[in-house]
Amino acid sequence: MSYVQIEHLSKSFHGQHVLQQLDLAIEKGELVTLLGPSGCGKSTLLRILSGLTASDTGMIYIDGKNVTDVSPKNRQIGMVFQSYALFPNLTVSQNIAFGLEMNKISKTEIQLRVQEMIELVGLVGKEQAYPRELSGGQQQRVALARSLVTRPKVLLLDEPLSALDAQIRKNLQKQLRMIQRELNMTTVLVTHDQEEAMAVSDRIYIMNGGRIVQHGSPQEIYTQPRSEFVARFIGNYNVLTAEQLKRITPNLSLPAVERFAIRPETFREQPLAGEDICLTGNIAQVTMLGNITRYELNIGDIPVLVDTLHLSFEQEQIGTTKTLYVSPKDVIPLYDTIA
Amino acid sequence: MSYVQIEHLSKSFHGQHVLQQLDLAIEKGELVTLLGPSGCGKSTLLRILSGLTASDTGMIYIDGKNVTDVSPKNRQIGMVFQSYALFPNLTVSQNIAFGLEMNKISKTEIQLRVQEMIELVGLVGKEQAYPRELSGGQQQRVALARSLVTRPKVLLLDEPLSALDAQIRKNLQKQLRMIQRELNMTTVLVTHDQEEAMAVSDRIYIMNGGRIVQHGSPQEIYTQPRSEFVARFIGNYNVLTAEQLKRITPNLSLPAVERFAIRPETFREQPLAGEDICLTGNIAQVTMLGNITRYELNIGDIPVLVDTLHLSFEQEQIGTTKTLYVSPKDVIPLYDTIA
Amino acid sequence: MKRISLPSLSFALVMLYLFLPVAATILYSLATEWNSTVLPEGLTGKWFAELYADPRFLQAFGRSFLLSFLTTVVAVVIIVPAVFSIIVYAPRMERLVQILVMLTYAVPGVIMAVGLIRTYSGNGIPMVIITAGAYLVGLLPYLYQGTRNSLLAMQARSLMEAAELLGASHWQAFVRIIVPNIMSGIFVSSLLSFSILFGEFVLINILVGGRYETLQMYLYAKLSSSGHVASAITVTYFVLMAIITGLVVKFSRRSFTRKEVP
Amino acid sequence: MKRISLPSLSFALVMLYLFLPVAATILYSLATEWNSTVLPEGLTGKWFAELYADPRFLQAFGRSFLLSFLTTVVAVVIIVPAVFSIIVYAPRMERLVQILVMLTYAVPGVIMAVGLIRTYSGNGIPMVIITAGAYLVGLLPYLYQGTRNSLLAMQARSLMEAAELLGASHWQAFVRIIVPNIMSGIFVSSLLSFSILFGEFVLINILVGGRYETLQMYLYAKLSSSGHVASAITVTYFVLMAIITGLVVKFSRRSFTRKEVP
Repeated sequence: MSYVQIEHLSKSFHGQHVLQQLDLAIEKGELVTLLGPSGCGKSTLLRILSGLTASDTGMIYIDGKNVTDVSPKNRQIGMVFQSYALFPNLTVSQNIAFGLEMNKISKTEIQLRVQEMIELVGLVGKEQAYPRELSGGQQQRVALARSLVTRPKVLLLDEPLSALDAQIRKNLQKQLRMIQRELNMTTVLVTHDQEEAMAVSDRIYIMNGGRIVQHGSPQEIYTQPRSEFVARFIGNYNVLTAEQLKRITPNLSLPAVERFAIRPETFREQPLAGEDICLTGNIAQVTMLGNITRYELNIGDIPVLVDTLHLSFEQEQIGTTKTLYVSPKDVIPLYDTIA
Repeated sequence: MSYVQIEHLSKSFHGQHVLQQLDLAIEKGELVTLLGPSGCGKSTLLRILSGLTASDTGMIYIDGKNVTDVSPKNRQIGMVFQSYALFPNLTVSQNIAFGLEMNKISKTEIQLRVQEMIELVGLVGKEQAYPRELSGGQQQRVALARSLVTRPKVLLLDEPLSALDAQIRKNLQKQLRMIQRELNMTTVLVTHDQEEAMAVSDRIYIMNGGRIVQHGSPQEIYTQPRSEFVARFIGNYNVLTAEQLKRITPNLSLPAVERFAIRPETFREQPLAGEDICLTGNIAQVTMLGNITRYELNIGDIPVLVDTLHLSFEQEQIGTTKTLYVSPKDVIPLYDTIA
Repeated sequence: MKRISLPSLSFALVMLYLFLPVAATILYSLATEWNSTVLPEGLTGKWFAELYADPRFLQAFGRSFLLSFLTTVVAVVIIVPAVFSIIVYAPRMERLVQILVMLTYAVPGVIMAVGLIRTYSGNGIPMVIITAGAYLVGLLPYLYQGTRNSLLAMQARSLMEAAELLGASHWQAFVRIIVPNIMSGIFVSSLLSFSILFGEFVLINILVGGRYETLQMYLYAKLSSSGHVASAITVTYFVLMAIITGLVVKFSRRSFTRKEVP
Repeated sequence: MKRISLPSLSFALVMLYLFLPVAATILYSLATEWNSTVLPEGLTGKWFAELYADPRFLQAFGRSFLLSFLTTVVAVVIIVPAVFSIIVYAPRMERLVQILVMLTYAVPGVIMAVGLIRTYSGNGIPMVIITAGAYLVGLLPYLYQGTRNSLLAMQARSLMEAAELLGASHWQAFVRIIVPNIMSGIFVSSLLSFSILFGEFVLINILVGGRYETLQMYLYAKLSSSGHVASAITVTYFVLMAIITGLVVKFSRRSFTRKEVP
């Protein structure tokens, strides 16, 4: 049995199915992300895991113990809320110490552990500040410290970075991952940001409409999407019908599915191996996206996105004809038609 | 004189300088972006341009006319607010028609132009819907149509996409740019998202602390940042001190500045030309970011980020030694030490 | 969940505390005789018949209605645009207005009456008008709250700016955009104001007294002469208030502001 | 900007309308004689001296203070936890509570008195207690609003959940987190409640009358005998209310909730 195990979990609100027969397994020390568009049920799943919301059916096991009916205060779960939910009347130290006081830890040990945490999250010098005096990023780190100091079995993060600016968000992603690894903390992160999910996760569960539609390592999910939904949600995949693909590469033997996906970054100017598919098209649009230059190519009448690194050369001009190669193993058949 | 010209504009709130001696010029049909972190004054500049806020000093010319003291209703400016500010008591059609009615256009022409706009922004079938019945993306398109239908001289967009999910945001960016080009509409966009700015702009003005710190095409700004602030804000530039750079490439002759920036995507595995700088380091971390795989290399004790396209090969392992080449012209001297 | 029991219980107790007197009053207004028994000895409609046949009652009712209705209309016409101007164009004055609102809460009728008699009596203005003026100030808190909340919920400031940029004058924007959106909120506040004025007793009694007998004064007079008729008046009053409350509940649900997604 | 003139003007008029009577009352309380002249003929402190020497005044003041203070304390202790439970654990009941609040606004003192006399008189409970009970219900709207706004502003629900996940019981979370944060809001509502009760006249007069003479009743009695003394009472009252309003303004500024960035 895994460290955290969820079996056949269902939940309805006012007759609407929010979660449907979910199964989920998380190993000790893993950072698992629940990724999906808003309204897919990911936050509800997190709240059920914390005990703040009750499920309709299903079982939850943590560390081998059935906690399905255990109250939130006895589940040994740490949680960082989207709004941080810091206590406005307490200082940074007092916020972090709160959980330890509730668990009747001795004064001296509280002091020790709070100081340790403040150092870990880099808030030295802010001990006596009130939450309203901190920036968003600092508040987020207080929330993290407060939920970690009680040494919970599982840490839950509900879109913890969504309220922050892009620059700060990327910094905190890194810090978060570092701290999680250092403490070997079993962690569940909820987000709708696929870049964030790929940057920090050991494994990702992709959710849509209250179901898990695919799970695996970021690498697996990104390179082997099973459905059009995942292909479009996780990246900028070109999704082609079998008929379209047949038209541009008549000789390729394809599995009998309706749609195929090709990542825009797998196209290359030189063939790597003999069996590479050769495509020729006109450049219809060029967009510079920072480190990536994105070309929109018309191959026949089929528009295809191609990503290349943004190097120092001149960009190719609209209208130019371009020949590209793609390996047959980068043409991904999409098996699931639903979701 | 440019189509829109702003000269020596200053503004203080409660004794705090929000804008300091700004100069700005926008040509007819251009899409110019004001890009900067929150609090840099970009939204205030937009409000002054619209006439909703008065400036302390400075002049504004639109189409050769001094409009500094012209009231908002007579400036012929269209604006899309961050919150959309749709009229909740009016339907989509009525919202779009409002500006035309105020300008006493004939009933038949109003009908014609409203229908045209509804088709342009792709809201056919939603004419009789109320704003509350629309999704965020649809509301955004109504706001756009409403501000375009009066054929303003300048269109102002105040973070128009910031409330939307990533997927919808990218779609609407494209649509927005298409419509702007089709109508040849002089447009000023305010955003804090550098990717958005690069994807849609003809030119970008980067603001920080109430000043313009750099302006130019996305390509120019991205490849030739003048300061550390811009280098870090616009991309994931490696910023090295002259001393650090000297240590890893002792033979390179450098201009006499303190800091240099190197884009992570300009490193390559093969040298392109004889003068390319050769660097060798150990891989300290590998992160998959979708279409990009990011390596953190330690060259000596200096950490350097390297971006490569995410191809189908195995990722290189942490600890592996790697040799990379970078062209001397991709080592950008940072002249402005301030900002 | 077990937790709900505490509020449910206190809620039920409050309801009981409030509605026991209502039930007793209704019974008493229909009772022939009710002295030493738990329930009345018989039921009759004669108290109501007697009441509705009394021209003094009808006149008092009419006066109360007229005074409350006209004052409410005048208050809405004056206060709503003023609150709008403050919220949209001078939000920093809100603090001052809130203190003012607080003050009007803190000055009760009897105290107000002393000042008003001192200042305005004997200078030719009828005291009913003076009273209506005092009522106007008394309505300030209620109309201020209602108007303010409606305006903030609809983000009136952005809407005004948007309308202006589209070429509308302040007046056009106010009439075409603001008014339709705050209509239902204002209507609710007006009904509330009307019902508060309809029930006012102290000020009108001290300032005007028998010269302008309102429903409340009539009731006060009847209290000592016939408990049954007084109860019948009270029941009539309850029915009127039930209708108004029903209207309030109905209209406070109808609103153009965006529904929040749970 | 020119636009400000409209609200400024209406604000100034409202202030004048409110403060002219106050000024007149103050002058009258200090005037020796003031009949046909614009300003009084002379100033004197004798009306205040006379008032403060009257044991009936001091007793009436004490009774008003005691009744208002005790009722407010009891109301806070009962209503605040109930509102907290509803907002945090049963938000769907809010609708019902709002209708209840609306009803208590709509039921004026005289009407309430009729029902209360019918139901509770002659069963042994002193009418002062019955009156206090009615006051308690009357305070519901004010305390409900204050408590509700404080709780929503601090996102009480998330804070309770966060505290629970950190191992706190409901009671610990309420006492350690919720109470300190709503303290200043509750204090403001309590002062408001106190001042409203302190000024109440109708209910206590009808239900209890001369057996428990409050400040308002004393003032009412004095109105007919000596205008100068009545004015002196009113001025005393204003001073008390000014102090309370000052406290309210001071405490409504002190708040732990996050400052909004403009």
